Amino acid sequence: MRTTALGIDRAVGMLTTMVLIRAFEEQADELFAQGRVYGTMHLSIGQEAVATGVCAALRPDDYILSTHRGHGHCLAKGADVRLMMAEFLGKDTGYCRGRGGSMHIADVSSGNLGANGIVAGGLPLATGVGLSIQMRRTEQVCVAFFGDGAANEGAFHESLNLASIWRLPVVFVCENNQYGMSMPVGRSMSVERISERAGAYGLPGQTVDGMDVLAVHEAAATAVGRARGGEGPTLLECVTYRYKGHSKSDTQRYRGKDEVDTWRERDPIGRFVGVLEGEGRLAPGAVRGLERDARAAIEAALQFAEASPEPDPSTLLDGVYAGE
Amino acid sequence: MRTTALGIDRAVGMLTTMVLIRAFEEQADELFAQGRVYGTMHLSIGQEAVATGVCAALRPDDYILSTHRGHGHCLAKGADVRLMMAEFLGKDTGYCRGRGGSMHIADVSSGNLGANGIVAGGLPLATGVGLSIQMRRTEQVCVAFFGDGAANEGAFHESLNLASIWRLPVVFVCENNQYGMSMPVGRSMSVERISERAGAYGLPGQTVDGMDVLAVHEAAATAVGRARGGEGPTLLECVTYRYKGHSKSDTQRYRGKDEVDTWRERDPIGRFVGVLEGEGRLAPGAVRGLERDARAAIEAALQFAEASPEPDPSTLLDGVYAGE
Amino acid sequence: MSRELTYREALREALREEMRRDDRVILLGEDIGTYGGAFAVTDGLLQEFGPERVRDTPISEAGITGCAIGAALTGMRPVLEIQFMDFITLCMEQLVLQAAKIRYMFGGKAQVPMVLRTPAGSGTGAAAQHSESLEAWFAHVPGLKVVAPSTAADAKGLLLASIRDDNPVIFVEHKLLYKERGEVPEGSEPIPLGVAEVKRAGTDVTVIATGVMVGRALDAAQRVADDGISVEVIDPRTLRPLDGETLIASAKKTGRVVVAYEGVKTLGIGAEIAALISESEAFFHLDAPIVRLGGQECPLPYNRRLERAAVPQVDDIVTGVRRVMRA
Amino acid sequence: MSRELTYREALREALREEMRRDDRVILLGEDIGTYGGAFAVTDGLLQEFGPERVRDTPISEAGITGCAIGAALTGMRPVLEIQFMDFITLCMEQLVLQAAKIRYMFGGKAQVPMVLRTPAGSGTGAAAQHSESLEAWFAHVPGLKVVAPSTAADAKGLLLASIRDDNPVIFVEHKLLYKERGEVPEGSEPIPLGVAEVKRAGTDVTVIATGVMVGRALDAAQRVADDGISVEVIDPRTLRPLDGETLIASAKKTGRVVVAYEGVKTLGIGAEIAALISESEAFFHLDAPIVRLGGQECPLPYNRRLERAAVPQVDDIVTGVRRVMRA
Ligand SMILES: Cc1ncc(C[n+]2csc(CCOP(=O)(O)OP(=O)(O)O)c2C)c(N)n1
Ligand SMILES: Cc1ncc(C[n+]2csc(CCOP(=O)(O)OP(=O)(O)O)c2C)c(N)n1
Ligand SMILES: [Mg+2]
Ligand SMILES: [Mg+2]
Repeated sequence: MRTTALGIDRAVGMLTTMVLIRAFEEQADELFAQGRVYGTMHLSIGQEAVATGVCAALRPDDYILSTHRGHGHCLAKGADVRLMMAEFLGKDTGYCRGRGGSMHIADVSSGNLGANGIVAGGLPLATGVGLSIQMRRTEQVCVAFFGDGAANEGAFHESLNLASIWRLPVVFVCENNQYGMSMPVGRSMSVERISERAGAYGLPGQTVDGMDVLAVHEAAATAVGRARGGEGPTLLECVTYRYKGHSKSDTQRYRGKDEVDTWRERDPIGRFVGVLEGEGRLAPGAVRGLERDARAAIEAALQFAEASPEPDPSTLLDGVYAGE
Repeated sequence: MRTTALGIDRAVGMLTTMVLIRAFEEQADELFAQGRVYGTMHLSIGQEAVATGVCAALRPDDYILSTHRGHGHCLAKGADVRLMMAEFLGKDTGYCRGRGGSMHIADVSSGNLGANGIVAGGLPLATGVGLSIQMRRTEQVCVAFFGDGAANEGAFHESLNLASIWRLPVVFVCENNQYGMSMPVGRSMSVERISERAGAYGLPGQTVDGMDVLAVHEAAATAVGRARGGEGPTLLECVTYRYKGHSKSDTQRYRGKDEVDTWRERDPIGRFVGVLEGEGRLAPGAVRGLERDARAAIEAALQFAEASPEPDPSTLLDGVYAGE
Repeated sequence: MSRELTYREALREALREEMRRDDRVILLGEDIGTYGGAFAVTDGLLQEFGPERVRDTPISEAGITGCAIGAALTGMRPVLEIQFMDFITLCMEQLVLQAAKIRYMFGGKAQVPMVLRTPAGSGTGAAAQHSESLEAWFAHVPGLKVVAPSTAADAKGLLLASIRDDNPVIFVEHKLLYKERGEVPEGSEPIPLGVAEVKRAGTDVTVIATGVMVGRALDAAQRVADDGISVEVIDPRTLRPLDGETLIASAKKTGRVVVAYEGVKTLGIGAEIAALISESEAFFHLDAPIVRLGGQECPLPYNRRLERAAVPQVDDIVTGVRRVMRA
Repeated sequence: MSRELTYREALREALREEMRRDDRVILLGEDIGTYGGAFAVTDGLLQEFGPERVRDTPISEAGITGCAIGAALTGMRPVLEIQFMDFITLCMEQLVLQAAKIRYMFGGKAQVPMVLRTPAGSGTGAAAQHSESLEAWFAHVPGLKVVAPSTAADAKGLLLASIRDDNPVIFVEHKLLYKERGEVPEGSEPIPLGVAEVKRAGTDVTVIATGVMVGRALDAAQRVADDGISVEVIDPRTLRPLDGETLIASAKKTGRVVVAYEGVKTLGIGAEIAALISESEAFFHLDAPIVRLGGQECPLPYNRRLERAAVPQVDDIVTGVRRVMRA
């Protein structure tokens, strides 16, 4: 892990993003624990390097399609944390006017075409976004995030095939966090690496350490470059881990605390701080400042959200149809 | 192509099957041309070696799941051609009492779990048949036939994955006849060989000459042996060609006559006859006798079918529900 | 000014005109290019618009549906052909959980302007997996619109309107109608969605019919006219949203209603139409129970006689009209 | 003899008893083993029956549905869990074109004895892609049966009957009911499919309610009883085939009908119930239009207040009953 290839601003920018994602997730976790949030949610603590490294390789007008575990993608793609928190709390000021909630936060203006409650549900959409880019000749790129579990859905197969034969500007980013809910990846498929599946579509596939933001970023930049250059899609597998349960109701019977602890030792934030400090590009302890800033931003967002009105039930039918 | 590994009876048996399939298909073609059949159908002329070579490797109690282009599979698995012809003509004496027709002929008693009107529709079913075999511990095997076009359906992906992780006794036989309706296989996917897709599931994949019944049979026997021995599924691609249009309404704009003629030179029946004659295992011209027998059998079947009654409209609702 | 076209030609003309008018309109589907479409609707369009805009797809119904949605979400106006309506069963997640909901889930901040065209119905001997009439499923889904033309003129005008609509539209064509001819006005005039049409005015009984049943209802109306029964035939044309006003007004006027549709009777579109009229003020004007004539409660059989028996024919509508007159 | 169980426990008991009784009964689904099921219905069954019979699957809804069908076709009796009813959109081809039709297409020479269990409904803040009530789609499909229990006792008895049935059964559970307690008889007594139950007898108005609406209808009945309105509450329990006889008899008796269901109003199960009653001889006994209370015409929103407003609540049923009494 070396930052040399990156300017110091971008490196610190990525660290800032990771710290912000973690702060958001921790706040979300706390709000749930306090009974202040309705429904369920899926936290990405431990996986910050993937969202961050990938989105850092994108232009503001590039697109992403996110997943149920999408808070990190949303922030990394440039969401306003206040509007995001408001949506998380179901407020009328939120990105989706409180209709979406955690599982459907979208911010079309920053290129985030939505979290998705359906495992692999965003992959077919990504082919269409890619086709649209190709036909509009805008040289944008579309990134589709999905999990290890999603790689067993038919939608994965159809989407990668379609993107391949039409050389669409799509990067398929698999966040292999070792489990689809309770199902260990080793029991749900017979390949060592999910990236091996790229071969079935004649596509390049690559597996990187998803706890290493620089490795993720480098691989993503290459894949995005290919896509933008008209060379077609890539399957990029990022090996990572979720520290928290799958969702709020998960008692985690399927794994031991040891396993979680082992992964925590490779924490993507801690490691990246270590690298930056080791290279003398971050003053020792300076990360505390970033964390404070992140918490302050989250705090302000929370205040904004809590002060915001709930949607009025009389607006229930708003937005079902366009042009009404 | 050598028959040595096979007894002469089995070799001639396979030839007989191929000849019968062709005779059936030619009769079907003629009946349509004469306006004596309702609806549509899909002929397998040119592909006889696949159905024959594969089914010759099966036990009578093994299962197959067939496709829209299923006449050959049905005959090769041991259907009674009279009941089959009656179904083809929608008669009450047919396998499905006239409810199914060409696209749904099934004969559960000979292990044929049905043609299928849905491309790749039989593949998920095959996993269940495999699971049932595995749990009942009967050492049966299930073969799922499908086309090159079907290999792009999500069902292909989910089914091969499921069969792989559970080591189900299923052989996936892809009849790559170069086209999915009008779509050339080279435009619908980016791999040279469909069997390469086996790698995505950690499965063995093999491509054989589907115009060579002995090659098909040998590969199928190996795959069936693996399945029966508990070693799990295989993806077997048989490279073949359909001489006729996709269905009755196909004007074949997507290919030239030359291409068809080139493939016809490799005719699976002609080649196999040549081998048997060359080895002195079939008297020169003896195939004429087989052809005559086949035509006679088809003729008798046609008479049976035509003499059979149509289903009575008052029985329309029979068989919707079990136990009524 | 108008000229005679087949339903198929009318559809093709609508596609061609919209593609000429608007670069964002593209076609996706299996065998729609060289082959010209399984029912020849797109025949010739590849030649005019090229393979970028008339795009043959692999056999991946869910994938290509998502592809259309994603393209629609980012500025295109795709028209997707699903080769037989039966295969739409493979697209349900993308259509119902994505296309229909994206706008709402996003707080109204996005739109999915796409059309999914698909041939439905029985009568061609295609058996249980190629004869479905599943429009009622989609009419149950907020966020979708559902259109089902019964004439060449409606085919053209409604397809124009569907392509210009900013919402996902399920456009249900009927296989038996493709070859039917009818007068079609010149020019590119859309027929607004959500508006029923009185296909024949009458005073004694209202027959509400959709798709292929409209022609059968008109034949039945002609037959019973000889007995002095005056039938009003209405085609809702759009099945979601239903033009309740027109249907209810006619029911109030005649006091007797027959609904004819090809989908399975139970929970077919006629269930909604009957329920809608029964809960409206027309209830107080009804002189007889509403008669529903829908598909029989079975998969579509291959055999021609069985197949005919499985869906309402002209005779059945005549019988239904007589029954509602007697009550 | 009976004891109190939760709806969830009652379901689990049915599964356990059938698995003990019949080796051919196996469970398939995502996270049903170690995890015990997303809603804990199968909790503990892995321990008793082992991983062969309680089988965690990959996330491949279409594939595992086909797997259940293929197994059913060849001698097993699988019970498949689809984690949320929304995801059944991925299984439609296998369920509707295969499971429902195989027997018929094969001329009655095969059967597909399987159950697909799935949690439906809103009220948990799960938003638009985890709150669907799609039972009406399946009630439209010949070859399928559809069951929707509203109490712990029904949950057990109907699940026993569904597993023993030789047809594919869509078994719709409601998320809000899992924790509800009720008396459940000892023993493995199935409740026959296709039989409605009068949950409360009354004389002035019939409220036909399904799933979670049954409890709300009972609460509403209690509330209006104070005003001297006597409400009969009927739960069809099986949505295909509907027990028309019981529903029609009650409608004839009271002359006033309210139908309460959670699925989208248009073409939800209430459309069929209203149409069925309107076309029956009960028509002549109706004193008022049938009132349908269904889900609003929108995807399910996340926000709790909006979510509540999107489906009928006790207040709405009270209002509906008053409305039908006034007409
Ligand atoms: C089609 C579908 N099936 C099942 C679910 C329920 N579900 C939500 S997330 C999840 C696990 C997904 O695993 P993976 O793709 O690895 O993503 P992760 O949760 O690990 O981020 C499951 C089963 C769903 N939302 N959609
Ligand atoms: C799900 C589905 N999509 C489309 C079709 C229409 N269709 C029938 S056969 C066919 C081509 C299938 O190609 P392939 O799998 O290669 O089989 P082949 O016809 O060449 O034997 C198509 C598109 C169908 N029956 N089912
Ligand atoms: Mg995962
Ligand atoms: Mg083919």
